[in-house]
Amino acid sequence: MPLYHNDDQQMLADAAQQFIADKGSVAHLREFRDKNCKDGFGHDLWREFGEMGFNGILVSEEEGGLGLGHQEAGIILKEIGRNLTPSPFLTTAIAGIEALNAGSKNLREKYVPGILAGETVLSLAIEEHSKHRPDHIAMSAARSGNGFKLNGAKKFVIHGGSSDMVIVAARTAGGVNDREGITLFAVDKDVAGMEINAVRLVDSAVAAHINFNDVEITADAVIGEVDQGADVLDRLLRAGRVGAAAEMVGVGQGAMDITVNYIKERKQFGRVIGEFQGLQHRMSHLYSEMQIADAAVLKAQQLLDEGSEKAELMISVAKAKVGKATNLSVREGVQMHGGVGMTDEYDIGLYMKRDRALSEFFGDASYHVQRVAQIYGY
Amino acid sequence: MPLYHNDDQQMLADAAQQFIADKGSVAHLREFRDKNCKDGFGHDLWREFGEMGFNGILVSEEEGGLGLGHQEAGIILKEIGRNLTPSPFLTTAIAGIEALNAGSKNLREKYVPGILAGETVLSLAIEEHSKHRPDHIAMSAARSGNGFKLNGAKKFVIHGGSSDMVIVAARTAGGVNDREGITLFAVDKDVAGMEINAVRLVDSAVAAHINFNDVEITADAVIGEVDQGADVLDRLLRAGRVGAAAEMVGVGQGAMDITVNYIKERKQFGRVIGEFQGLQHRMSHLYSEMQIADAAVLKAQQLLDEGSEKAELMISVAKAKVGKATNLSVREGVQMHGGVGMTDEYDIGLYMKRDRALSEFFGDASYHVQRVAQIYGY
Amino acid sequence: MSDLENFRAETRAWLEANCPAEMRLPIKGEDDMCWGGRNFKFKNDAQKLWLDTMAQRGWTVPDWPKEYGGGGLNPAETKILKQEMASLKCRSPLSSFGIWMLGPALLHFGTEEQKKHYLPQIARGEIRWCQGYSEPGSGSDLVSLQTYGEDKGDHWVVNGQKVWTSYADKADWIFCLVRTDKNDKYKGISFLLFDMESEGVSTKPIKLISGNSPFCETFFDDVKVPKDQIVGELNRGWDVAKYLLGHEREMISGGGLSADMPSIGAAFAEVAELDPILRAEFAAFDVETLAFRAMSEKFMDELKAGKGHPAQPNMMKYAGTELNKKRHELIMAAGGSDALEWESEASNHGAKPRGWLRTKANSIEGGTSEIMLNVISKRILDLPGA
Amino acid sequence: MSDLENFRAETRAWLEANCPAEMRLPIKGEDDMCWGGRNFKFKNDAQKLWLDTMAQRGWTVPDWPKEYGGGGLNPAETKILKQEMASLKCRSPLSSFGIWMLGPALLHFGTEEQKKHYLPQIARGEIRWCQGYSEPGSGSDLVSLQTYGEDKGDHWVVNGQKVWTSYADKADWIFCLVRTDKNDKYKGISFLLFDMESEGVSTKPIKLISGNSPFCETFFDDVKVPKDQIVGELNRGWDVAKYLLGHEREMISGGGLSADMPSIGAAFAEVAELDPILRAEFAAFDVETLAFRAMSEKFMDELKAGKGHPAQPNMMKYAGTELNKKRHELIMAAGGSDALEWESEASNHGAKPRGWLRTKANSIEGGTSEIMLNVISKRILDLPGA
Repeated sequence: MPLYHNDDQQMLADAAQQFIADKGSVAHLREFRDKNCKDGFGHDLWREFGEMGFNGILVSEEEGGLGLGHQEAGIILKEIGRNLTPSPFLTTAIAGIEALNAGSKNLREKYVPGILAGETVLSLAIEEHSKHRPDHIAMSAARSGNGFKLNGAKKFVIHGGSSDMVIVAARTAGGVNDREGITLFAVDKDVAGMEINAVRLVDSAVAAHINFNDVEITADAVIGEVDQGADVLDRLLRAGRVGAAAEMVGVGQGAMDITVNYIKERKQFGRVIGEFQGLQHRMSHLYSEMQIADAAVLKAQQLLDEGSEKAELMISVAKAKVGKATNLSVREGVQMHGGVGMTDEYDIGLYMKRDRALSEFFGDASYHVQRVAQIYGY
Repeated sequence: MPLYHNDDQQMLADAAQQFIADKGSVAHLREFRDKNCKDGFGHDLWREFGEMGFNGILVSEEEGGLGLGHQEAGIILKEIGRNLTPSPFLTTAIAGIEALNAGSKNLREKYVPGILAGETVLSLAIEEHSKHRPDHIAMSAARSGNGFKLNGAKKFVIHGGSSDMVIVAARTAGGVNDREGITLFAVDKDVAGMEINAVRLVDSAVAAHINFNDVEITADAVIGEVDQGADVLDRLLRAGRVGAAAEMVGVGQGAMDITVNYIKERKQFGRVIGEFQGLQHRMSHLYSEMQIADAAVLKAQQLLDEGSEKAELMISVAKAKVGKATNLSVREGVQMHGGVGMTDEYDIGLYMKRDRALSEFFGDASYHVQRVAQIYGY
Repeated sequence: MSDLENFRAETRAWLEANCPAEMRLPIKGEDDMCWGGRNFKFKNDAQKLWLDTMAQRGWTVPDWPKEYGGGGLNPAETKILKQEMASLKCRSPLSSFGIWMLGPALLHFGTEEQKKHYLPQIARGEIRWCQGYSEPGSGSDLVSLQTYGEDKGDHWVVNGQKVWTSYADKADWIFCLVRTDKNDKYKGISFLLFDMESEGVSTKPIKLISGNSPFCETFFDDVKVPKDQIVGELNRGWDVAKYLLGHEREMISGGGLSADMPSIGAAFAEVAELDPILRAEFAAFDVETLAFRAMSEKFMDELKAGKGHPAQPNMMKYAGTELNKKRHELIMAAGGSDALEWESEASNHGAKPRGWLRTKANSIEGGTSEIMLNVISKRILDLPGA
Repeated sequence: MSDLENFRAETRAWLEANCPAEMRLPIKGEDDMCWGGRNFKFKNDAQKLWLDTMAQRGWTVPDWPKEYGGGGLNPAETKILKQEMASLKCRSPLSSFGIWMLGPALLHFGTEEQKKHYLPQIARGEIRWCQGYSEPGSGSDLVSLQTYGEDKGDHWVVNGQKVWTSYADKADWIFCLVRTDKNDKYKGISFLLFDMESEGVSTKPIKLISGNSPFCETFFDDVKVPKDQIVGELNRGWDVAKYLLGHEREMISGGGLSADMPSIGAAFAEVAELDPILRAEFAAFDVETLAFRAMSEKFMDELKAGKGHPAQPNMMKYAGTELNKKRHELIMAAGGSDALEWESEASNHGAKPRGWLRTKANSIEGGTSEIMLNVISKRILDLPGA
């Protein structure tokens, strides 16, 4: 398969570009931020995502979705990134759906229709540390009657305060670092004993700390097999990582584009500052970095769609590379904007904030560089 | 003490600058290289170093030296670096002398006068690996009669083929990684069982691989105490590391200077290329890096001269920082010279080669960055 | 005991006796500092007492002459006072652009009358100053400023707009660059002082990406400025501004150093243990930090001795601000998702991300990194056309 | 089985049957490759046999038309041939600037006579070519070249000097940019071909920092060049050169990729274990390598499909060459003192340091990194004045 978008993908990209620029622009983010919206995103837009069919990209056609793959998911995410659209798309329609795709038909019947319609929102309770450590799970899920009793704490649960269902990674057996003994659960929002503390993040998204105090859940809530949740979690992580990387490509490209435009207009010393070679060379270098990051993400998506065993490696390459490139893009962006780049009035600062949040989501560049070394065995 | 050269030091610097530019310029290096000199340096110049008094900088006044310190040593080394002078100064008059300063009066009486006169050359057999690992010593020195019998192999012994005495770190007790049990020996060149294979290095210096096959030496040859050589070795290493760093500052500054001059003359597109802001900003950044590296080296020298316990940390900072800055300087130098930078006719390539050799000598930037982390305990 | 040793002992004893306990607690942020001025609300009695006590002794500006409200200390004594204050953790009694910026310019360029009038008020924290340099059209290109002062005999009438005026909404007076001759780009600028309560002055805070608003847009609409409120000669305000900018860059370049910059790797040892790649970045950064601290020490020592290249502050400003930005990138990385929190109690209302975003201005304000690099190219490396 | 599957099977069988065993061993360096030409000394019989066998089938230039000595394969077949050769480790039968550079230009700009005359000789490896572009005064600024061809009716008389002519001392013919009109910087250049044995041609090898001399200075002293040896129109040689440069950059940018770039960390796992800081650099570099390989794949796929920005080869050239330089810096670091050896047997006569130094030219030859960045600024980012 050639490494560029085919005609169908390009059509999707065109549609997504127009739709999201229209409905989910930076102005949309500012609106939700400034009214201090407690959810951090707009439910109306989420329903419109559903109407556009975006939410069914990773859902099979039999179940009412489009039956497409991560390349198509990435097309939507890139536009979300480019416009800084606040949206539960990544947690719900990408990472969440991928976990459910590994779960029972019952679970899918319960949640998927709502997701397709843009009614249901999922969140992911997979982190117990401030840094990404999905293989370190202390939270316990003890057998209790026919079900389980959850105890422990999760953090960095994006949309955790406004989701209808939380996917929770807990331990049904083994020690904190064991792969065996992890189980994933679909926990509904109104269950007793779940204490949710929502906090606003730097990029205006809202995440939650969730404490589970003897939360009782039935065996139906298990996603996949008991004790074998690591496979499901890996599937969720692959989708989430490559998805976050795609969104970051959009953030980096968006930041670069507004910066290029700015330096074409801003005058100093009687010249447009984009004429200065010092800035030109830096922008050209940035362009090169963003192109490479974009290609790495596309390759990772393709390998994942193909079910290649190399996908794991390339996903970490993609998240690491785009982490560095997009960080460069927002730093150069603010610096080249000069004083106005520091003001809330200009958008570039918002790109810097989103970059920071996305870089931590599903593991930062350091984490994935380390992972590449581990996969290579050194 | 203020962190700049005092008047005496400035006078020494002026004298050294003139003398070394005159007698030990890059033309001098080319001469010795092109005639394929087996020693890799000139004995006449070494004697002149002696006459100038340079070789006695770290030797006490009672013993005929100047009784000065590492700041003064660094002044000479910086000029050696700036001119790429091939010289046994660092191994002999700095690192070697520092080891002898921890040894017996007998040993000093045996070797120091020759060093002061520029007759004697020392080399250092402290490496057994291709990367700097002075704390990993496998070479054995077994008790044998009143003396010791050396067995093992050393490498990267600069001037090892032309030195009158080799300082050898060997193990009289303990395992390869033990601090206790290391002993340093002064081994004369003509001793039986020492097999020396000299190899020319990228920078035209000549180093040796030395195999020790039942080399018999007397107890007089021990520098310091038996089994307690680690302290002597540390002293040698501190002097060698900060000395190599000082030499590298000279290499980096020299490379920068010729590059600045070149871009002021070379024309392209009808303009001197030094007018292009793309190059200007890179040169200014390099200037800043070299200034900081220079200050770090000076600080390390001062702390070492003061006997501060912070010297160890700052020496590693200095070697690491100058390693990065000088590497940047030679890389930028070759690139900005363009095609001619690739030719042997221009000097900038010689700076790149010397930088490479010096960066490995006494541990490269990675080694010393790691050491900083270790000293800080993380 | 030498005189200096005596001075140190006495100073320490005096500080111990006179510095209120509250004024020896760490400062929590800019809001927690004493800025002085007509409308300043002291956080507590201790803050006012400490300002008054120190001002009375001339120690808000220890190295200024006594006749202008200073302490009359020589450089060695001034250094000892700073060391003793640091060692006892005494807060600075007064944070003031008057002290940091205008004062040195007045001492150098002011008339005797101006010095006697303004300096003691600055020393006592009675006037809070702001700086009117930048304009919307003139960022790095300061001399392109458009604010115009029309000559009306005994006064000028000033019209125009400034931007990035720090705390203009809280300041009492402004020192301001105003064009007084439209024909010469450099030699047509004058350095004027005037009251922010003058008719025709208005301010509008600028909201920053950190969520704070320390800067304003400031508008002048027919503002009358008496002729005796000029510092330096008519149309030679650029000389004063350059003097001040140099001072500011020294201050900014020195800024990172006086502050303690401990090992970032040691501070985040737990993260370093889990993440060997980040650990390597920490270690590389510790090397950069320690090397830069050596450079700062060298720079300061050379400055005191009148050595060093006069354009060196530009290099220090460049290197120091880029380093500080990198430092905060690493602090954010070390903090992980905790450091993303913007409003929570646990995050002290987003102290880390707000502090991180604040540092992005380091390499813009007081001369951008690009301008610093230009200056190095031109004045130190002597590159053509720089 | 589809046609392509058939083709693959047949090709593989043919290669297995016809590629001599010696020609399936790894190449040790440029000296070990087959460069062809009048004076080429084959390393062994296998090398000659392999060239002849492949040339006979048209597979030294598989995608050229059959009438010009090519294989007449379509892009899909060409790719399969390359894949099968790679998988069987068959060496390229012929390394040739004629194939890489002049051939594509002749196919595009040459007359039918020229194509029929030169291309088959190139395909059979009978003429070794060198390129006469750069001059001492014109590095990045190629069009400032001074070599002049004076019009003498049926021929030109060429005088001047070229530099960086690869293997000019071993080449049979040169393709050369010559000024034929002094009044127009761009439109006064012609693209001429001539025999290096012509009277008045002399060469002088340039000694490089790697110790090797693959390049020459080349001097023209009243060299006669017949008029039918021009490619493209008179005074429009710049069009040919630009076409060729674009091709060269594509080749250079593609160069790193076809070559296998395995994990540098895995290759030096022992060093990585001892030095966690270097390990972090290896890992970061592996990320860069794999990301760039994805970019290369994308670039090639887009090229084949006629997609992608026409200036993209400049970006690839920039990124690819900088990456390769960094790779060799890391190889040197991994090698430690062993990699410093310049002449020893153990070091294969300094293969590592010489290879490392050679890579420093990557970002200079074929357009410097700075020129590449300029082109990106101008043609892709559309920045003013770039």
